[in-house]
Amino acid sequence: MDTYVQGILILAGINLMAVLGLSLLTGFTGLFSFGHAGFMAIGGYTAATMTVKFHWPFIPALLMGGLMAALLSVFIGRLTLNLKGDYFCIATLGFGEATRLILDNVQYFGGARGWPGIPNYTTLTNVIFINIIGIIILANLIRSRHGRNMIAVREEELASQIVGINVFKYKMMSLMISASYAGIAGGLMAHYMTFLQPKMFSLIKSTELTIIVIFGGLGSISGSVLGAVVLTALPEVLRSFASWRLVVYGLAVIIIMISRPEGLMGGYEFTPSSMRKLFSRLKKKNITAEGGK
Amino acid sequence: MVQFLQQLINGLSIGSVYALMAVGYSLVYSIMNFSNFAHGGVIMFGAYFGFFFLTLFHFSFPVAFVSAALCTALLAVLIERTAYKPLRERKAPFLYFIICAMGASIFLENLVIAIPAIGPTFRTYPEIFSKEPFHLGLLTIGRLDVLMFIISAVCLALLVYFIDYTKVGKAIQATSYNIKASALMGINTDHIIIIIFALGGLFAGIAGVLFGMKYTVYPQIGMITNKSFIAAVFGGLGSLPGAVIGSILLGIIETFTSGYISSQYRDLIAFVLLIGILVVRPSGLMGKTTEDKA
Amino acid sequence: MEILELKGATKCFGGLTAVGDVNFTVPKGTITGLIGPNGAGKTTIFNLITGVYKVTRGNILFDGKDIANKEPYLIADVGITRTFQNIRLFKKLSVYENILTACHNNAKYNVLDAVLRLPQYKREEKQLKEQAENLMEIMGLKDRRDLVANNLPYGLQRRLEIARALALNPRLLLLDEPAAGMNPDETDQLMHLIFEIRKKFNLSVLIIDHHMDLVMGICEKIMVLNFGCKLAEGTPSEIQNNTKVIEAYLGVEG
Amino acid sequence: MSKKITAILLTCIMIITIGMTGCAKPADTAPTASDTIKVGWMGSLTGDQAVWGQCEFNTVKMLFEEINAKGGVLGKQLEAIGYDTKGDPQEAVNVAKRLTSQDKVVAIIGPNASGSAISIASTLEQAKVADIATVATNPKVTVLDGKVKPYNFRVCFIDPYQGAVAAGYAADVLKFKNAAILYDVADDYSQGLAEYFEKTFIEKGGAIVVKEGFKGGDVDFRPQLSKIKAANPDVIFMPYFFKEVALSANQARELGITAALMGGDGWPSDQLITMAKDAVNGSYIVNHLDFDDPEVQDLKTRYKAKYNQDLELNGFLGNDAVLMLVDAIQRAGEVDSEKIAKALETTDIKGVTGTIKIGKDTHNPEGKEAAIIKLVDGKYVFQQKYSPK
Repeated sequence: MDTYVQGILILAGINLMAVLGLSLLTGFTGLFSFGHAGFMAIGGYTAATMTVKFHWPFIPALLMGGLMAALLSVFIGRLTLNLKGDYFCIATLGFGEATRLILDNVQYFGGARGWPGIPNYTTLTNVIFINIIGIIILANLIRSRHGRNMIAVREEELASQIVGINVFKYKMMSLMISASYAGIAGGLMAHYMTFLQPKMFSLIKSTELTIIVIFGGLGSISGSVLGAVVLTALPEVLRSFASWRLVVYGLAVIIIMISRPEGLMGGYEFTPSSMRKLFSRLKKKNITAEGGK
Repeated sequence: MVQFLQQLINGLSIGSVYALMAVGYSLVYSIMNFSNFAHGGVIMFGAYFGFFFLTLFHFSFPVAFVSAALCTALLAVLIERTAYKPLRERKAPFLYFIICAMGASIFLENLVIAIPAIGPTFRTYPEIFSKEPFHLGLLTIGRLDVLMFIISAVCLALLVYFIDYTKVGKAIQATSYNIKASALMGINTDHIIIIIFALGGLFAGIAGVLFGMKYTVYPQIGMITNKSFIAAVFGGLGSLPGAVIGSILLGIIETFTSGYISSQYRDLIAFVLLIGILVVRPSGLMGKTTEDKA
Repeated sequence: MEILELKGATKCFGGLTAVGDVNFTVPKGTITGLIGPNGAGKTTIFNLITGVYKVTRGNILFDGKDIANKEPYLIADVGITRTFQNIRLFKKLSVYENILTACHNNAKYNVLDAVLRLPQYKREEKQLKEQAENLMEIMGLKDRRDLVANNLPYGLQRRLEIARALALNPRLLLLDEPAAGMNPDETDQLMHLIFEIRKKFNLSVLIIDHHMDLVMGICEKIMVLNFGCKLAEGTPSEIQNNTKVIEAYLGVEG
Repeated sequence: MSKKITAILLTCIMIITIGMTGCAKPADTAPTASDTIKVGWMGSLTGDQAVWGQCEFNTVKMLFEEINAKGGVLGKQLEAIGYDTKGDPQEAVNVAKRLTSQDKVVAIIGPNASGSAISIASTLEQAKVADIATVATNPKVTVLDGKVKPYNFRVCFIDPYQGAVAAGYAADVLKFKNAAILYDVADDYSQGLAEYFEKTFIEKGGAIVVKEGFKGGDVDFRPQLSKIKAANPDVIFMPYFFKEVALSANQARELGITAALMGGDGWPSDQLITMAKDAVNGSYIVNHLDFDDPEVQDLKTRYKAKYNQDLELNGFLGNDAVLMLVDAIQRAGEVDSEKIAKALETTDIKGVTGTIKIGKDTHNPEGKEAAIIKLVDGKYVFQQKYSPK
């Protein structure tokens, strides 16, 4: 595999890590965030500080990045989680932009000029490894009472309260886990790019992540995986279109939203049992089709 | 004192630019309950329409002004028909609208860049009004600022009249209060939505032309409209007076932050205020509050 | 012995008093009815009891303890749960998932147990599943196990909502118009079901409904509400013969 | 049900296509590699800096055509493969990887943004392909922590130098005592120049009376300018790009500020003149070259003839990057990316922006003098070559 394809896969993996977190928040808990690039930035700068200034090993540094993002999310969540629908959305948007603007002015991290010389620790192997762990954790969480409670919050907030679910607590838990995933993704990004610049974590990045989650299908982990790979690769496939590339991308987003709003997977999952079901149904269809002849 | 007054004038003038843009956000929000991020792209098109009408077709200024506004109204309706209507019919959650709107704004901005005849260069309006400002003692007020202030005021007054005193306007009010009930009461909500987008587009065109005249025309105008969106949130999304007051307030807060605190952190303070106001009063200064009924 | 007692409960929305100074009790183990014309404030009382609305004045005692103004999920924890007038199921989840979700408080494992699939998770998750299956059995929903809640027939949706409420092992169950939109046959079945679950789960029930046969048929005690105030209270036969109640319902002039 | 299957199929197809583009290309192009020399280009074709990126790429393509018409380099034809970076470092890494591992280019020209140029360093090192940055002026593009990056080069001077030139010229030649700075806080270039201008100006005994910031995308600078006016400086240093320069200069004059304006290589553009001719009259610019130099006229006319547009600053630097590369290929004697990188280290040629003699420890053009330009009645009038003492 040449470095280009490898590079895209690494990027897809980094995006996936952030998207997994966002998927828990958006797909499973029903909260929409436009500030996840902010959490990525926090994670990225923290992890880079740990490896560059304190000479920590890579994995603990990443975890530290995730932790810092989670801590910050507690603060943000306290303030904003009680907001309804798109007001929460707008508040996260404000948070994301504010994070970037602060980083633009922190000369310790190089300010807007960026921070070069971060060691290149991110490899395809460790990205895949971390993603697999991320997926397992998420899948296990979803299929526990805690995950079910989050889904209940998404489906019907009032009814969740009535069956004894502490809605605020589960929203917060979801936001925290989601932010720590984004933080780890930011750390991976820092050690892949070997360079950090606040510009990298703009509103566009947050939007991109949300688009991936919706494209893959809300409430489907396998959808997020597919979405991250396809949508990271799409702009690369379109690369030869030069300046028309983003025109096509914008158009594609609209078309996806209006033609397949449930996303690629539409809430279904690729699991061994679902695959078995799919195949058996396909077989049945074939048999009836043949019988019809 | 001079400094203070000058900053106040600066703030008012910036605020009135935001106000014209914010009205479009609020109009759409009042009916559709989502933040139409494609509005920035439409404003940008308005600026280009005005520019080309003036330079390429040599229209006189009033004609160019009006035709640009009509073109953007058409564009806004077109976007609604192609991008939002299918979602509306499917009763998609508001996020789909927002994502679709963002897709549309990426599309519009890059379309302008990709079309060779327009391209990424920025354009300058021919000088229609003298750039020489009025002087009041030590204070200066730009001619264009005064003009913009007047045009904004007149347009907003017309809009308020339209909404408060015409039949269509009343239907709009009813629809913004409760879209389902209005549909049951025999209001054609589909038409109302078209009218709302046309109005939003009209204001986008006006804002675009005035913006282009005052500053310049370039594909990334949409970026500045984010500020007007914040202004609309300040005032309370969906409320027209809120949008205007929020805009003026934001303009003044911004200038005083630059003038007396730190211009480096000006935008940061705007965002912190945004979060603050959402926490304290989510529906903004003048927004309508709704209580969830079980 | 009362399980629930409202003492001067009042709720105002702005200047409007939706519920004014209501006193009444639900005796332990009984089925109590709450009736009254539309807009009388019946659902508001449910919302006050379950903490959806904050009480403006007054106390709500559950088992002798004040529960007014607690968060809804805490009220659920002390053992009160309800159904809704306009059904509020987890629409996109299956019947089984709806019930399973509501069972959550009967397990104690934490997030770490879940993520690492520790023994406690496995043990308790098994119990939850058994409980959910068991409830489906009792409520006669077993054959619709994997159907998405939104696709259930109306009557079964109501039934599922009750099943979901029972998953909490409540001591007091509030039913908001459980028979709305049902035909006499279904109403009859529902009556039996309510009787049955009361016995099986050792419940007290407070019920709002417009079907007089249902209310009169199963309630041991009825309270009538009009314009947010208590109009009458008593046994079904007392209520049936109460002139004030008849006036309120029939609008007799005079 | 069928919808779901189509969706899954669609995804599979997409993944396969991606895989194909990944694997098939090198095999296709390998046999033709012997008679063409592939050179990569990267820069902004979309986004804020698209004007310059498009001009730069056009220049490179034009020069390659001309060279090819004259028989090419080492008897081989030059081929330019260019991709858009949107000015985004992440995109730049993708582009660098694509150029080096799939298109198998021997060297890369661009990008114009420092952030992009910095972030591709490790990719270049892995692939052993050299990059010649055009207007990436951040010192960290080529040198980091005192160590030179083996595959990063540039044709332009660097931020500290440019900032120092501006400050030195303002203090020593123009004898200004009090300076104000207005800069873009969210832009790396602007932050860099502001920082070094401030440092040098204070060293020279001047005072920075006020330093104000704005954020890229802003169009109204009157709040900051009002404050600057109150501080009454002799000169306002405006290290950002021409669009904002035009707007802020107009607004400064509108507010009655009479101080001289000064800027860096983000200024030169015809757009600036069209929009703010009177406002910027008498301003000073630190530039890479003198636009009226007889030696650059030929390039300007050729470009104008081909694209019917005026050549922007990036075009001149793109031209020099091409000259530098062609020279290196010729001296390397063969089309080998590592040998070309080695040859680039000993570059000593004359380009349109002056003598380009690459320093071995910095990979920057050493001793390249800046051209001071004064704007007089809408014309760029060359003042002198200047380098600070």
